[in-house]
Amino acid sequence: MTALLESRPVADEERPAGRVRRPSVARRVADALVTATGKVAAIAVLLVVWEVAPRLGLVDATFLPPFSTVLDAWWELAAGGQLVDHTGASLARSLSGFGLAVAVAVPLGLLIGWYQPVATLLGPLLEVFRNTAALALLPVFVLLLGIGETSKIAIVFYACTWPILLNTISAVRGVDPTLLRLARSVDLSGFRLFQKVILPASVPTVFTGIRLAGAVSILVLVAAEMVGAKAGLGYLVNASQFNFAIPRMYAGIVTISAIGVVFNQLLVALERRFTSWRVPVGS
Amino acid sequence: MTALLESRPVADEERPAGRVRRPSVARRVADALVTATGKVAAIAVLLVVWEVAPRLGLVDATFLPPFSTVLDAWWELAAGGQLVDHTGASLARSLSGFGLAVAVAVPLGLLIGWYQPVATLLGPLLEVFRNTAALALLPVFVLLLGIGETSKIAIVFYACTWPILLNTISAVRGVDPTLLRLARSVDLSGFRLFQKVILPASVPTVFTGIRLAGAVSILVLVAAEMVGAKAGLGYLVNASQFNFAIPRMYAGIVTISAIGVVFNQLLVALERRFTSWRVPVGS
Amino acid sequence: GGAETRTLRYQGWAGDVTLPELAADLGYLGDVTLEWVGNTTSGPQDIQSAATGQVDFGGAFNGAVVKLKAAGARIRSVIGYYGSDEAAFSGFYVPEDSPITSARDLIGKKVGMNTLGAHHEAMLGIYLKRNGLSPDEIKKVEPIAVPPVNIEQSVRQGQIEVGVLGGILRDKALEKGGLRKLFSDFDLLGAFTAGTYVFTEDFLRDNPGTVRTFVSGVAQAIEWSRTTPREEVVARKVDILTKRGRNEDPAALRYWKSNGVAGKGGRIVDQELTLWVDWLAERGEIAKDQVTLSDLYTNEFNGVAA
Amino acid sequence: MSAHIGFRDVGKRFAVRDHASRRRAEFTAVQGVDLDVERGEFLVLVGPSGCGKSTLLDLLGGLTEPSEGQVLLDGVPITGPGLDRGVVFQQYALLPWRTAQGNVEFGLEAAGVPRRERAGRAREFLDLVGLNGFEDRHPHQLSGGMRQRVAIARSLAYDPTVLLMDEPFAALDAQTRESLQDELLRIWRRTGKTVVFITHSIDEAVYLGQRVAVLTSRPGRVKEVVPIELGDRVGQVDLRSSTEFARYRHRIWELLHDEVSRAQQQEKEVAGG
Amino acid sequence: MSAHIGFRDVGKRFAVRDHASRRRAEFTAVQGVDLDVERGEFLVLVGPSGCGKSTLLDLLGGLTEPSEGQVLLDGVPITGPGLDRGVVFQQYALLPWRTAQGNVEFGLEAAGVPRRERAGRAREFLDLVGLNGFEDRHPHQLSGGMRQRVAIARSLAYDPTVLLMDEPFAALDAQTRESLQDELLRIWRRTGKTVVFITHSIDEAVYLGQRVAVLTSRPGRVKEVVPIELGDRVGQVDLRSSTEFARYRHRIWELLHDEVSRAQQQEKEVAGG
Ligand SMILES: Nc1ncnc2c1ncn2[C@@H]1O[C@H](COP(=O)(O)OP(=O)(O)OP(=O)(O)O)[C@@H](O)[C@H]1O
Ligand SMILES: Nc1ncnc2c1ncn2[C@@H]1O[C@H](COP(=O)(O)OP(=O)(O)OP(=O)(O)O)[C@@H](O)[C@H]1O
Ligand SMILES: O=C([O-])O
Ligand SMILES: [Mg+2]
Ligand SMILES: [Mg+2]
Repeated sequence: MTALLESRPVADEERPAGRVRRPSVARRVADALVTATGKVAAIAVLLVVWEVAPRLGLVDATFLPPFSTVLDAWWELAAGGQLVDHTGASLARSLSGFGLAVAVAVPLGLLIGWYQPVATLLGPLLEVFRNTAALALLPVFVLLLGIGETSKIAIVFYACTWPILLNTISAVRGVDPTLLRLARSVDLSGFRLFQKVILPASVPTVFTGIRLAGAVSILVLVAAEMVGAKAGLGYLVNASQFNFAIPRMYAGIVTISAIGVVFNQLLVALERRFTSWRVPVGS
Repeated sequence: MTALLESRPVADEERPAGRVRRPSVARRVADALVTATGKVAAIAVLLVVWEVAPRLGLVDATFLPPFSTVLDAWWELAAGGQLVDHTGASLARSLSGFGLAVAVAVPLGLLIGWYQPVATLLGPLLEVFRNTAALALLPVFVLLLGIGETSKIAIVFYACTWPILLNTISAVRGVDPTLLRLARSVDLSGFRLFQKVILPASVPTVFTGIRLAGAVSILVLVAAEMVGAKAGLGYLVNASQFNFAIPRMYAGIVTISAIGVVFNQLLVALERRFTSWRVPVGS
Repeated sequence: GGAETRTLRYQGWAGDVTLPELAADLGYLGDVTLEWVGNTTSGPQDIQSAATGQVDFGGAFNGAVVKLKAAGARIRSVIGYYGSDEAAFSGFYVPEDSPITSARDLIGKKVGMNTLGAHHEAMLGIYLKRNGLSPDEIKKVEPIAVPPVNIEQSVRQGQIEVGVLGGILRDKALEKGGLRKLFSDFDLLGAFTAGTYVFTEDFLRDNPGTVRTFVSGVAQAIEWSRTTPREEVVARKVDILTKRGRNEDPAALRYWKSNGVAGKGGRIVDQELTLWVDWLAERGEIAKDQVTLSDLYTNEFNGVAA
Repeated sequence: MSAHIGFRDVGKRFAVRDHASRRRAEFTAVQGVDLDVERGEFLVLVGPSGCGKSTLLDLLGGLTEPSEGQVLLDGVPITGPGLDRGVVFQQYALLPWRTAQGNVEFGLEAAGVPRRERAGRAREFLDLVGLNGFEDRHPHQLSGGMRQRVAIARSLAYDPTVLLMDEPFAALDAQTRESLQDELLRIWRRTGKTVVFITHSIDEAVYLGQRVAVLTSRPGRVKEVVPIELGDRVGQVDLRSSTEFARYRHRIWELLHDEVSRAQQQEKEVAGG
Repeated sequence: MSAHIGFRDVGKRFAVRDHASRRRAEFTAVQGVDLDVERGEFLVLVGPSGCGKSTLLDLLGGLTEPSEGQVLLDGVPITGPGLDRGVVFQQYALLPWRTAQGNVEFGLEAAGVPRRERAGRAREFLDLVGLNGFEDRHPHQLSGGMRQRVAIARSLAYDPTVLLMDEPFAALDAQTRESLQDELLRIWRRTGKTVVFITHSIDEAVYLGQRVAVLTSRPGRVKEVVPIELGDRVGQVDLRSSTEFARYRHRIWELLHDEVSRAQQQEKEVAGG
């Protein structure tokens, strides 16, 4: 659950001062336990507060039921198989939209970051769209694309595009000029320049955008599934709220969050594979 | 209107091949014209399509009225002084939430990026929240913070935090290790290490996050002003949509987009001041 | 023209069994079948989908129908499907110990409701006007949008002085006690139909037979639920909901009391629409001559009411 | 036959910001450079730090353009980089995400060497620079001298006709340096490449160059081109101790000495247009 | 009095990935290093490329820790960096967002020099390294040698008691180099600093060092420490041509020669634990 932090490989020489040889097995197990405790500590505190506050009447239990009640509702949904249906429907939308966004925004970002004419031409248009709320565009999407899957995937796609695009552009502009000189000196051009220098050099920054987009792809479901949805976690949240099934609503929210966290973990793992060459930076 | 592209300073030696001395004045004016044309071309095409498609009946003019109709509605709102009210209310919320997010997420990101223990402790919690939809949390915000300005600003703050946080963390982890060795060699530590090395080195990547957040701060208004609002552009969009005041709705959307673009331009200008030392990268 | 379509695409409401769905289950729709394309959470969105041909019919409160018509959409109401009566109404609630007891007490106060510019705001306006407040005084009463799930709690916490509650929200709030009704739409206007189903003019022209079957079937269903014991209606609805397997929770259905439809078989009367035309014209949202009443609705497809 | 490489009255100015006025100013790095290099020649450039040696190499590599004059390759003005010219940069320029092997293969890929040949060829040249066993190290796992050797291996491996080398041996110990000097001479002799080589070591200049071009201090111009006639270096024993060698050494030392004094004098003044 | 700096049986291993097995392996960079440096001494380290010189300097600077043994400063094990030790890195390490002046001031800020004194002091040391007029240039606008001089100015300006210099003059032309050598000796003489200096130039080692430590090839150990007794260099005319100088020169050359041959032999084998 380290996601946001993508805990870096600690190289030997980066170990904190004062140790000479490898720490003993006991010490290492103890370290691991401390770390594990740290990792769950904050979450545990959150859950305890969530459980206790409504029970003590600090917040209205009707609107913020104790965590255990939400868990019950979650189990019920899970046992009834509904959770699987909702999750499946949502994931299909999220992943399609997200995949499309990666496929479009990374190449586009590379082009815009690199070719000034492309930036001049497309920049203003993209800038306007980037600053147009997906939520406000919901009716337009529905109008133009219908209320079926197309418009829902399009919204996910739309929302995921911007963080990837912006980070990719920024990554390209941040490539070490020395490496560009090298690439130019061997007359790399066009596609191969991107493939062999700009893309690998950009990977870390692009991935930050991709991970932001990964979260967005799940988050935007709540909006995307407001209209014409038959299933989905966003739909579950909306409908539960509408029907005053508060514990279910929270069960839906929690599931969305959990999926978001897992998805992010996967992206972090992928990122690590691609950036294993990076020199570890540590305190 | 180059925003997304933050057109970079073209250094002398980066000029395209084939020119020997400075181009003539006529040539430079011509160049500027071509660039300006390029910049507005895409937007112009969009507006023409928007004007013509409904008139030709390609889309339903009731729900996607021609641009000129939207412009009329916009003028009406502007002339009646309502636009100023809405814009003022929205800007106050957006800027407060955005400002708070910058103030919180940049230092937090620096800490998380640098201190593994902080990352271990806070990471999972932040990760969970990051993956919890602001829209789904709307009722929770209202529950805990009421329906006043606090909850609206909180939503903006919440949504703006993540891109800044993620980019800041990523920036810290990407600082050139050579510079860190330098900083450690002069025994910089704590605050001064951040101030003098990590922060300046991170500026470009952090700013990408800040610019994403800038857009988000405006975009999320549509959601934030669903609740307890009496004025604001998001409110205008929501209410108009609900009331089938379709041209007004688009007038609101267009205004939001325009403000987003302008805000972004300001951030780009700021970014440029902070990163003027960067070596220009060009095609 | 050619053969009429016998399949009607529509949007449902999660956790609810709508009248057309009930009619279909009761066998009142003959060879007309319903095709569920998904759920919606908003009446205006539903009729917009109908107007743009995403679905074949949609329902919303009559104010929205008037506004959509005024906006230029070629739609027409064919049958009423919900409204207010003594069982189904929207109440304006204050805390038990609130000093607010009359319309005049509302000056300078906040009234929370799920959406602005809709049914509830209109009811508030009519209430204030009927109780003698001047237009300037009325302007000082502050309607405010609050998500439905937050209304009760906002009233109790004093963030708003009045909250509008209906249906399950009202029942759940009243179960807990501590709230007092200031007035309701039923108190104000008596039983009346508040929302109607609409089709596009084109659809009505091309498929009159289908529409007739549909409208008459829904009308029959209205009458069936009016004359059948409440428990039986609820049981039937729960049964439908369970059978169709859309992953819904039947809990909310048990709070059903009445459709609130006033006219026999959902018959629409002038007054139900002129109310909104007048109100919207007064607010300057539409010009009075922007809609003609005869274009707004027709009962001609309603075999039960005609 | 005209010269292989020709500088014709070449000048290069950079835009800089003037401190006092905070306005854009121009800084002249090199000016009025005239120089010919024959095909297959080994030319060494020496000159005070900051006199414009790297700038001249950049111009030759097509990485920047002259503000004035022309740089010709076989009589045609250079308009951009090309695989015919290979550059060893003063600051190595290794791709941090590739291993030593991968960095050498980078040049081979660019040159279109078939995939199956690359690994072998990269290994061969890493061997040549004494990096056997370090093929899988990433740049940050190599010492300074090792990084420089990877960059050298890369430029040699893809076999350009013109080699442009900017202080390639600066980070090497004397012995490694001498052995790579001999290796470079052998390769040059065998392949007939044209080499333009920048160094700060007068010994190195005399040992390697057929001609040594001494540049003036800023703005750089060619002060004198000294032809070195020492015959085949690799064959001779202890050439560096010969009197002839010392004579050339002294000549270049003298030429440089004046320039460096001038440069140091100049640097006391404020830089500018 | 015990030694100012002491290496006690110091070893340093790095984690690397073994190519063949794709498993983590350990690579020994230096091993069993024993070496003392007196307070105020000028010690030069020479050794084949990749033998571990920079690693030893990192250990002294507190930038990395020994895998074995101890590095002592005044008898206390070094646990981290400190302002008492100033490092000139092999790769300059300039902050790209600061000007030359700003980079020199960086060290002064770290050392807590009052704001109003910094500008003057930075300018003074930029002057010293011959960069008058270039104060406002950013690193990418400077030549390789100029960048190195900025790094040197930075380390001198904030006046640490121990100077750790990793090939600081490698990118400089011979004349600039000689004048900075003299400057460094003068500063050293005047301030009584302890200097540990890495170089690849035997001449430079003999000219600067009171003692020259010759390292073996990987894993680096101290092969021999040669005391140089040439008296005060700066006063003498053409010291480099004296026979004594040549004798030291030759001695170190011999010591190195074997090592480099060994190193080259080693590098033919596969690197590893
Ligand atoms: N991008 C640039 N902007 C401004 N000035 C520059 C730029 N690049 C180089 N210069 C200046 O041009 C001059 C020549 O630089 P160059 O790198 O060619 O010198 P050099 O002879 O290679 O020096 P060294 O031996 O120190 O590497 C220097 O004074 C340098 O400051
Ligand atoms: N982070 C690291 N990971 C793995 N190996 C390393 C690392 N740093 C250095 N080494 C290895 O340790 C050995 C010594 O490196 P070091 O940089 O100390 O050599 P050096 O004597 O300074 O060489 P040079 O004269 O070429 O700069 C080298 O073989 C190098 O490959
Ligand atoms: O939500 C309405 O039914 O209007
Ligand atoms: Mg140079
Ligand atoms: Mg080294």
